[in-house]
Amino acid sequence: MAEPLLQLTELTKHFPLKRRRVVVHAVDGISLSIGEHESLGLVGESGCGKSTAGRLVARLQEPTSGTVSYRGQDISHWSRRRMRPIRSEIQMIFQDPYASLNPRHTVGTIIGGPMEVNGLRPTERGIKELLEIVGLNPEHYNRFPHEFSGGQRQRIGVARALALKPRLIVADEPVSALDVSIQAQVVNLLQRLRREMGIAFLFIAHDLAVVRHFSQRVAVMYLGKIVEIGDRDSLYERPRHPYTHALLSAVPDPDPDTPRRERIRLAGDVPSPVNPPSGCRFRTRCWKARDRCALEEPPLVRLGGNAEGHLTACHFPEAPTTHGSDVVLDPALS
Amino acid sequence: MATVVLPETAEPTVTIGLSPGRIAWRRFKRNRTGVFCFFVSATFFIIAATAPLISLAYGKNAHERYGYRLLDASGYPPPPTGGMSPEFWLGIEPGLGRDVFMQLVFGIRTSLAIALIATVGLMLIGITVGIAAGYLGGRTDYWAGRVIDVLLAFPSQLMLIALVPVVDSMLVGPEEATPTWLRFATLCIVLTALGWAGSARILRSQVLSLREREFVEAAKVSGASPARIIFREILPNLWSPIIVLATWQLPILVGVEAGLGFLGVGLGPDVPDWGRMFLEGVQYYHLDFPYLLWPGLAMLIFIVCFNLMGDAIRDALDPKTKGL
Amino acid sequence: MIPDPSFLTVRDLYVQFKTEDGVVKAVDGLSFGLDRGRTLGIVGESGSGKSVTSMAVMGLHDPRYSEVSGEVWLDGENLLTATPRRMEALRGRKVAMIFQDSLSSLSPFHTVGSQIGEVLTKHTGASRREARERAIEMLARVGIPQPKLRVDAYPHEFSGGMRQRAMIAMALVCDPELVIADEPTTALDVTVQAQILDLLKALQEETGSAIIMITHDLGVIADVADEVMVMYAGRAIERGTRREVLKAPGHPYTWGLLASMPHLATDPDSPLRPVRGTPPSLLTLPSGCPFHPRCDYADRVPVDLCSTERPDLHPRTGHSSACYLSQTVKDQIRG
Amino acid sequence: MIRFLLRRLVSAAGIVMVVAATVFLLFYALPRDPARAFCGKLCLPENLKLLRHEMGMDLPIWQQFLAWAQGVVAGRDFPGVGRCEAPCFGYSFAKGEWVTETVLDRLPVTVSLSLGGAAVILTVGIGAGMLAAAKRGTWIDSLATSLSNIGGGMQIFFVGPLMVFVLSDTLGLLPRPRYTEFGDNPAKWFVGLLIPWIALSVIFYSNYTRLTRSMLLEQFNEDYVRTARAKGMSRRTTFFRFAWRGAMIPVVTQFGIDLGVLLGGAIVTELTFGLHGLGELVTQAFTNTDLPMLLGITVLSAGAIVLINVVVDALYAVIDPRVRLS
Repeated sequence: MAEPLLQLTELTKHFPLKRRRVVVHAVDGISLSIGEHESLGLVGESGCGKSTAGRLVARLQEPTSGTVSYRGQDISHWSRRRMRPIRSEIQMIFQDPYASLNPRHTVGTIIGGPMEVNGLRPTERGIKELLEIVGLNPEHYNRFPHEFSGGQRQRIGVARALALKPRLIVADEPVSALDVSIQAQVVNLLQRLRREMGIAFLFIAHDLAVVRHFSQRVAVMYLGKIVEIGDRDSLYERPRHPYTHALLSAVPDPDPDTPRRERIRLAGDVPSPVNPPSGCRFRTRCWKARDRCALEEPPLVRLGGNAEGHLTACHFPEAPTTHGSDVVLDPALS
Repeated sequence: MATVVLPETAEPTVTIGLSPGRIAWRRFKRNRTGVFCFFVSATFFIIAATAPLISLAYGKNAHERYGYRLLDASGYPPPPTGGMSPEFWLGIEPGLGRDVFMQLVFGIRTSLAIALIATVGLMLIGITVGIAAGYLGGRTDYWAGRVIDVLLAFPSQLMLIALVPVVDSMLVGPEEATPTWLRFATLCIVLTALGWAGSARILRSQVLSLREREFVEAAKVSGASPARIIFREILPNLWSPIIVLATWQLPILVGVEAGLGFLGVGLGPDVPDWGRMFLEGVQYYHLDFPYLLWPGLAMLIFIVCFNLMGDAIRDALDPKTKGL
Repeated sequence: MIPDPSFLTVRDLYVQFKTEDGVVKAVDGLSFGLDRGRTLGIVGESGSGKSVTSMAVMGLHDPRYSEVSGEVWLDGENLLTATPRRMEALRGRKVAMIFQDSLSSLSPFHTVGSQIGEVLTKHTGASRREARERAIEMLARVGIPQPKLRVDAYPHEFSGGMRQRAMIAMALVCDPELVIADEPTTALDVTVQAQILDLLKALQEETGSAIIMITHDLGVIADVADEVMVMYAGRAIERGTRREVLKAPGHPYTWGLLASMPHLATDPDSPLRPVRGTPPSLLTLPSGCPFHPRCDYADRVPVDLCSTERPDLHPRTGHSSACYLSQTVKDQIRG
Repeated sequence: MIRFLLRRLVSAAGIVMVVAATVFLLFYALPRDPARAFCGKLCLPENLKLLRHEMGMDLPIWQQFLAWAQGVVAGRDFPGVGRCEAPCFGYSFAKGEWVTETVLDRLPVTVSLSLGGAAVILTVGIGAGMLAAAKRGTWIDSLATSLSNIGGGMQIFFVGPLMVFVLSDTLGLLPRPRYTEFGDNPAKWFVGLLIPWIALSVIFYSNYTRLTRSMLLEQFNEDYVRTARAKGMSRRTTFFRFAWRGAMIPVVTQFGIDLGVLLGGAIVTELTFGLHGLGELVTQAFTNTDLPMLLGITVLSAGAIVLINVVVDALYAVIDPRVRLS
């Protein structure tokens, strides 16, 4: 297999909490790789560490341990100066279309900024071209962010990321703040860019349906760990981890006639990442948990019957189907 | 057909191509109270700037003792107007018999000059410390915070009085007489030194929240240097709080400067000064109330108008406060 | 005027806000009805006027900044003409509301228990002790573990899902006949969203109250609504039962919403088909059908009708969409 | 809570010590020599030397400071004057009095002035603010707002004489400001301080009116106030039970600052009304180059300011359960 574009190995990020001598285990030893032109989806509930993982890849944060390798080089502790040659190759798209654009700059300045920083002369023509690529009117070059709607702002953010001709884009929940109809526009735009420009994506989202549309491979995170990773079809059609099952069963479906696949209602919320449960971190909400789950942490391995590259971290995996389960753990519903 | 994304069709209705600053300016222009107060405040500054010209036109200056012949035996001008006449518009000063109008005009000149310089000075320090503490964080932030804490714990009036002679003596030898320009400098320095902590604290918190904004992260991802982030990304967003803080500080400093004059640590008896007019006015007011009234009214009008203008600016910069 | 027989009837509701840029027509002539024990899903994107509608039904708009006209009949009583005192007596007792952001919508200064209990004290004159007992009972009913301990906790000590449960407990403590849930699950994770929706359904079965479920998510609609109303730019553009609207939608905007929403059953490799453009500004609505600038089929309607005349819903109940396209053309397009 | 208070008190003591040390250093940077000033015009060198020794001024600065600090904590002996028990702030050679005693003697004047003033300020300011917010948009609102704007432009050395001139000299409604011991005659104490209190409240109340009003209006837009309305709570209940608490936090902050200003900065006020409090004492100490007195009053004021801050922080936690004191 060719060398992956990006390789994360046992990547860990702990945030010390002030005053109290505890740490938040935001990301706790995740390993994954992204190949050239590939889109990897990273999904999980809020607080599972998926955004932190993205920020580690974009080198906005230093990992506590583990490595981020880009094209075979370990860049996890490189200084800003040393990063310079490859800085333009890893770009980021942010979640909040309002906070991610400086309200005091024009669209032209916002998109031209990264070019200036990297010693490229931003030309009006170049910027207008970029605006056209992302589906905005190039005449809006001199306007300010407040004159645009959320969806248009997100396109400006995409144009800024494209300005440096990146090979990898970390997209941190790029569509979750947008309205449904706009969301699809932006997903399609990103899809087109990926195909036409061959950009690889680390696509972070909480919406499994969107990720399914955008990524060839998907990793599911829970409390700082990857609990299941695999090719899209394999993961969505034959998930093995109970948590993946629960997530899939909770995805809303607008078709009232879809045959009911399964119904799993987990009790409660994700435990605090300050003090994650021992052993398997999902055991506190898992209907299959037994003593072993508290003692031993399940390794992320390929289970019998799984496709190649489909890894699951579970002692008592579910059957490879999305039909059948009907688990209710919520006391108010039983 | 709708597989590729089509260009946006619906145009936003906001006026096109206006920067947030220009929009705020438009909004400000619509506020009638604000504009009126802006002109009143501006008038004060014009009076201050053109005081010598006014003196020339009026035909009198601030030093000469014009009215001693009009004062009674104990040195008071004729009540109840304090000697107002077509010749002496606002009457004459008790005791020395100088022209009150000229005293006031030149007093405004000194007071506003000191307040303005001190405002600029303390904003500069406040901005520097605020940005340094907020952006660099860590140790810098910790020590800046402690210094601010201590400064804010000083009883301010007392420290102002105590600092003036200290700074004086640092600028000239102990036995030499203090020239006026030097005392002027001292007052500016002291007001600045004791006043920056509040602004620094507020700007620091602003920088802290700006630092976490995604557009700063976007700049970092593109490899921007800290200097570029501070000057290109953060500073442009600080102008609003800086303007608001400055318009809030200036009238306060006018008051504080007058308070210093009132306490006798002003510029000395030869230099017309708003504060010293109060000091004398308070001594004479039982018999010559107008002498206290004129500086009092002038300062009241200035500060109220400047504050109202500041409010209008604040509303223009932050439309969310509208209607409050 | 005799109201319709249904439990809740809203007729010709208009809500306008005066802003410095002009008058915003947030709700522009809206009519709908709802029976006891049923759930009406109101779906629309931000700015479509769905939340404004719910606030108008509750009588929560500040008359100084807004103008509300029309009729809101609840059980034979017009809420828009009711006295403030009467509205206070109805709110929380007969009509209750569940808000979107549970952190900011619960008072940070009071315990969860006291916020639930005070509804009871206000409307039934229950003693403090009774109110507390009932609050504990309600917390248990909405599935909050250790309700006796949690009753004295503050909202910020709860997780998002628990807060939303507490909010539901607060809304339901007086057994209201109408519950308005304004995006109750938007800020929550999918697993928690599913819990909350199930809980609402279960509670509705117990109490038989009517629910207005406001959401932007068609998936939520498909899960809980009996009837559906789709809103666009302050107007209802389609109305019908859940099945009618989701399976045989009659308005191009509803088509667009359905086509732009990815779900697990669609082909993941086919691109989504979003509505093009952006929603209009409520200050300057397009003439005619407010959707026509974004509509791909406006040219299939003769004589520029779409850009000149405003289409309306069929006034009676039943499946109806505010669109000039004839059924045959629609069938053609939908293939 | 107790741990929080302890920690804050320790850091407060630290800040006060830093303030004291700064004043100490500043004083020695002064171009004046207290010993020479005290010695008089015809001062013999050996007298000056002796005096310096008596005043402890022949030691290095840091030793002098330590001796002073030791006096505060444990008491200290003054050669030729006597023993001074802790807390000893030293001996004023200029006045020939113990600093602690003199300060305690003057303290009631300043405290009466400040606390009485603060009470009037709070009542008038918050009251007017609440009224303005409740009657938003009416003439009451406009009146309260305009009055507060005018108050914001006033200075005590203008309002004070103005009120004395109008209320006592012209109308004869109130006696001229004058301090009487509360214990001697409470009524006289009250009447004598009424004009200064009102004058202070004219200066300061505007902040509270504006703050209370704008904070209350902001609170009316809060989601949880809307929730309360949706529960059927009346306007009055939402006002007093929900909006009020959130609005009070910035008001408490402002009050903490102003109380510090009132206590530590009574100089101008006392001078304006001719009251013999700490402010007057400190100006005297300053002209007499009386370091012990100056230090004593500064430390007392700084201590008051820092203590008020601790109390304000603790109050936050009482008002808002989200504030954690750890």
